[in-house]
Amino acid sequence: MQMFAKKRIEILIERAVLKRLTEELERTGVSGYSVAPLAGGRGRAGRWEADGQIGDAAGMFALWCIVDAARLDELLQVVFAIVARQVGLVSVSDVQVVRPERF
Amino acid sequence: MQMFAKKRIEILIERAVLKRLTEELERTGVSGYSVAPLAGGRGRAGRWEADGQIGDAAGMFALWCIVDAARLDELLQVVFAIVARQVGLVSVSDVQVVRPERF
Amino acid sequence: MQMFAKKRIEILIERAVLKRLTEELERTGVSGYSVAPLAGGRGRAGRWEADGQIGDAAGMFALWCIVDAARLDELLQVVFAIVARQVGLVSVSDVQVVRPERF
Amino acid sequence: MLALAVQNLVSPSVLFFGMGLGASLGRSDLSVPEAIARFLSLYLLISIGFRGGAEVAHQGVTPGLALAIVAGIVLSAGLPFIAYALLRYGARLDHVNAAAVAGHYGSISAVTFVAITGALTQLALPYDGYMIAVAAAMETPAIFSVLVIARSGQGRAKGELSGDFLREIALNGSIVALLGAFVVGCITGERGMSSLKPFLLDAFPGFLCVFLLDMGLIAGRGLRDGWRSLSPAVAGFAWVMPLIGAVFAALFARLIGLSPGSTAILMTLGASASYIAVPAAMRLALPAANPAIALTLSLGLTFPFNLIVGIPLYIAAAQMIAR
Amino acid sequence: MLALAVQNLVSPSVLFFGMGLGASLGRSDLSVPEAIARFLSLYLLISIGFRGGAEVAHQGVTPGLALAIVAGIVLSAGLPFIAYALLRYGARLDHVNAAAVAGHYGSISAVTFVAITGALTQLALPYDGYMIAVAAAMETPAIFSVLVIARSGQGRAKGELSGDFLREIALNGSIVALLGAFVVGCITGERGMSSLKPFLLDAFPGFLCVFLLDMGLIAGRGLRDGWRSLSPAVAGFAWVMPLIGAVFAALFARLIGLSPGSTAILMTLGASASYIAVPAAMRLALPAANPAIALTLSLGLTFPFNLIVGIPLYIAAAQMIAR
Amino acid sequence: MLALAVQNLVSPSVLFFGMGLGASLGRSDLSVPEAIARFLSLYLLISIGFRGGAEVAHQGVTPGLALAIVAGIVLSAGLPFIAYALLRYGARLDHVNAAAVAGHYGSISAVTFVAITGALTQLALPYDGYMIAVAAAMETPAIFSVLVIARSGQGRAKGELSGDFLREIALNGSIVALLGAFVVGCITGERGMSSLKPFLLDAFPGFLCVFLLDMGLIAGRGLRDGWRSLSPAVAGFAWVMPLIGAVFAALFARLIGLSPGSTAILMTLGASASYIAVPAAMRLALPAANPAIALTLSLGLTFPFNLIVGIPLYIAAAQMIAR
Ligand SMILES: Nc1ncnc2c1ncn2[C@@H]1O[C@H](COP(=O)(O)O)[C@@H](O)[C@H]1O
Ligand SMILES: Nc1ncnc2c1ncn2[C@@H]1O[C@H](COP(=O)(O)O)[C@@H](O)[C@H]1O
Ligand SMILES: Nc1ncnc2c1ncn2[C@@H]1O[C@H](COP(=O)(O)O)[C@@H](O)[C@H]1O
Ligand code: NA
Ligand code: NA
Ligand code: NA
Repeated sequence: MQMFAKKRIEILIERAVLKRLTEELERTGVSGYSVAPLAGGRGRAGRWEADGQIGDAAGMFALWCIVDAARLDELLQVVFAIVARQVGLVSVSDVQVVRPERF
Repeated sequence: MQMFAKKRIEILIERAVLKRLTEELERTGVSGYSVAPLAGGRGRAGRWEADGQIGDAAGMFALWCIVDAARLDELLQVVFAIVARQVGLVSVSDVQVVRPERF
Repeated sequence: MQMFAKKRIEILIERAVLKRLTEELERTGVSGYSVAPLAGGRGRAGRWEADGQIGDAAGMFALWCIVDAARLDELLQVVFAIVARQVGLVSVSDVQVVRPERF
Repeated sequence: MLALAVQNLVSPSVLFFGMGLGASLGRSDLSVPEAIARFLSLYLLISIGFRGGAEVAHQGVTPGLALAIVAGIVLSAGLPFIAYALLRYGARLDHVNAAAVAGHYGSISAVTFVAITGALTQLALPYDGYMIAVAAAMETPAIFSVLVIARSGQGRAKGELSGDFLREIALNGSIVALLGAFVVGCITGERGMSSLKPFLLDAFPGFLCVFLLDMGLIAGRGLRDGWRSLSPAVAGFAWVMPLIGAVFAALFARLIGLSPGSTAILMTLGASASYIAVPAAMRLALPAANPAIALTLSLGLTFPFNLIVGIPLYIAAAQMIAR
Repeated sequence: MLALAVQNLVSPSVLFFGMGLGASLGRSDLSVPEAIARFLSLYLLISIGFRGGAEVAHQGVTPGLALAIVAGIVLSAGLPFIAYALLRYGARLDHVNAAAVAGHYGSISAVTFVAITGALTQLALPYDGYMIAVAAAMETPAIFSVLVIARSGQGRAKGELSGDFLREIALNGSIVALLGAFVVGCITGERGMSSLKPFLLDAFPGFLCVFLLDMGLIAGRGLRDGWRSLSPAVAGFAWVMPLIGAVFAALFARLIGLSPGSTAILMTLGASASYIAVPAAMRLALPAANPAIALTLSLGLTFPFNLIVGIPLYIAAAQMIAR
Repeated sequence: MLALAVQNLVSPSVLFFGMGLGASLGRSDLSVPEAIARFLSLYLLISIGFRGGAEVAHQGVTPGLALAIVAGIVLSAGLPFIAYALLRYGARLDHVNAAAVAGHYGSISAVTFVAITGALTQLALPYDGYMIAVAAAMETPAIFSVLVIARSGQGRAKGELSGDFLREIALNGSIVALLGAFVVGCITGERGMSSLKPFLLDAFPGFLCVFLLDMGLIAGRGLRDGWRSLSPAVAGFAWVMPLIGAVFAALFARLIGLSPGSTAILMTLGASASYIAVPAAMRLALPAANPAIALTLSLGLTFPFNLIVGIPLYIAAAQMIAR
């Protein structure tokens, strides 16, 4: 099958901020995104675990978004406007898809 | 360590169809696959969240499979035969592994 | 935005061994890692599902760690010392990040 | 009848449904974790099934059982054709979505079943314990009718009738839980019930409230995201179809001579729409259908309609119709 | 008073908290799944809210209610300023973290509320059912005070007061659950309570034990990872601030003429610190603050302090102060 | 004895186990969410532990306690050697897998413990409350015996005895939950029990049914995927080993003079195999072992064997053996 190159942005983000991020992404008109729960991790803010958390703020998610390379910069700007001040991490990688018109 | 290039197929798929996909993958003789739960997302079919879902159909998963490049096309065919009509997404990326004979 | 190339190590690992792995990673001084739960999969040891598992050993996780290429080999050594004998899988891919000094 | 409607309206479970609805329409981030929602639905099915079985063990298998099950199956298999016609030619919904929605309305809603039995108990109107078996029997026939409807379409959608698919439908987790618990209840009867009473019976109203809170949250999400895509005619279907289903059920109930209480239950089953077992089957059989449409109709419009307007109406009618 | 302290200390729920604390300080891998922890906190809020509502339905809305709510709001809005001053100038905590921690101490802890009402019931000291409404009213005002404090800082952190943010705070899931259940309890009263009693009332001490086991586990994790970063002065704050909060609350209670029981509750609310609703607001308003500091202080130090030392003290004081 | 066997067979919990077994052998997609399964196992351990502790608080520490614990430890440490010999030389299982399975059979099954105490209560046969402490003491010694066995192997597997590993085993979450709840039960006694009774005692049979449904599902999955890889000899081991364990336990019980009820319990503990705490230790100590083998044997074959054949047998034997 013929494959077409796209970019995959992955954002690790706190539960409290997830809704803002998805609303902002929708406003830019991304074709879609996916969110998966994290079970724990470690970063500059120390170590954390999802198990047992009782607060509304607890927990982090990995959100990823497959987009056309042409839109990458615009989206990164949007993402950083929200994520920069928060606990989190943004990374980009290359992927290939079959139906390029979807992204 | 010496690393060897392989392909990573990632398939976002509905709960209702997951079993069919894994059975089909096993039939092709893939060496393995992994499945992770999604918490939500957005696509052409709109936005969804895993939380609170009460139906047997609710929920999506990310399934990925590390395979040899030589088998990529065959597997994509198998995958698309199942996934094409469903809500979902297929993408491919490059990875490196240490023990190439496993895949 | 200017992006910088890094490596992403992904390790699929059993619940029973996760703590050892994270402690070992912390000892090497990695800047961070993230852990996500798996819902199921298949490998040489057969098929498994997270649902319904009652034992303390049940379940697998995907742990990933974004690191500088210069540290890749050292970390793979540490990882393999723990994971080699266990059920699991290690793979490496390329990613790009915005703030290279964090890794 | 109005008194019952009002009383239903201010029962804790309906109020929790309303609270969920309000919270999600108001965009609150209140939510029930996925694992809990799945557990609650398992718990409800087990509790309903077990109680039905224990009831049958107590009452014995009366001759009406087989007749009632046949009536239920025919009803569940027949209603999708009416629903499809209404949606397709009345509400101008496209072929695939009309077929998928029709499947939901042939099948039944377990929580609506709970609501009607609760109302009957409050009114001291007796009903047959085997009606839970009738409810279970009505879960799936609608799915097969949908396959027939889908095939008759202009080739735009094709259903599938492979052995695998039939097995997947018959062994659907929800149906196995309901029927399995029914069988366990039949076997262990009073004795089993006495040990499980605190969990399955006494705690039931509490678990039900949390479940209905969750249903309200989901319904609100569906209405919020989906109301634009629902034409008034399609929305209207969600309030008309229950009445049609109830009328047909009443005819069948009269025919086989059900008691007033059981008649009211059969009418409610006919009037209610599925949101647990059928959606999964529709994703397999009609992947091109938009699942949000059926969910929003059945959960967001038909379910509260039945709770508030329908059930009092069905009970009043059943008392007039049945001997 | 000592007798009550000892009795509190050996109550199952406190012992389960201790067990969790010990397990996680000893690095056991004991844990409560995330979905269960989230459910338990939803359950507690619903149970507390519903019981408060049913109590108000029973007692009627007494004139004191409005006054008590105003007192609670002023208290919740005022305490963060005192807490900030103590932390910033007494304990030399940096501006952002001092502001974030201060927000937690203006707000209240639902589980501490449960503990004080339990102790009062045991002592047969009556209190007003509407105090749960006061507790709910004290959840959020502190958040707005923090925004004021944050703005006044040397420009290093800026809070935000957008409409979105206000909506997010007001519609926070925990607050909606607590208030929603309160309203349902008000409407359904005795009748609702009788059907929900096994789940919401009888099972409550059991669920509470599991919740406190979990709180112990989290507190232990926080203390283990965080004690190095807590200066003695900051740690001391966690034991001094409750007393200050309680004193102010006692003044307000005296002013509006609360009964001894309700006075003890208001003092406990003033003395307790939030760990459910406020942390989420702080992540949005003050992302640069380290969430572990506030959590460790409120859960690891203040919560056990209130349970063991505080509550007996507040009750004794309330009996002396109130008419 | 037969009557008890039949009665056991038609108890709700055994029937739910059978329902789960049937559902997963029939490839139904019925499942219990992971978080719920983990919670149920935590709940069972806390409930069992707490009740044991409350019982000890009630009965006082009788002199037999220490002796019974020593007997349990010796039994748990000794049985793996017998099990290993049977598996390795009788059933020709490879070294590593034989060692790992042997570890499971030295340890005990909490749910089987519940079943025997339930049967004794039904028969009005008294037993000592401290037997839960004996059960807890038997959880881990087997793990150390496995390490000894593994080292003695032909160098193909090496166990490890680092301090970290010992700590991980001793602070295993399940053991901490069981022992912690036991201690809380001891301290709070009757008073604690009365407040926790609805949750920990009354609701227990219900939670147990869901847990056993889940165990049936898992056992069925194991049997479905694993029966090919189990030789008849290895499968036979799962029915022979319980009898051997029970015989040794009977000898010890006679030696230390346990009552008939407590003798039956010790025999059941000896006969049962672990599937909660030991598997995790085996993944660390013997990663090369295939975890599916031990799980399928202990959950799919030994557990139902003990429930249906074993327990009635052990009770009958205990009544003959003990004074
Ligand atoms: N190098 C890394 N690789 C993978 N995940 C990371 C890394 N650094 C941080 N994270 C994740 O991002 C979260 C927040 O990081 P931080 O903002 O540095 O505290 C952590 O809890 C981890 O889940
Ligand atoms: N561009 C995208 N990037 C990441 N995930 C996507 C994207 N588009 C769709 N998805 C995911 O795939 C699911 C189904 O997409 P769709 O079939 O377009 O409705 C969505 O709910 C998302 O979880
Ligand atoms: N080729 C593969 N692609 C993705 N995941 C795999 C693959 N092989 C194994 N896995 C995952 O790694 C786990 C352990 O594999 P194994 O050690 O081969 O049993 C499996 O249960 C899968 O979750
Ligand atoms: Na229907
Ligand atoms: Na306070
Ligand atoms: Na044993």
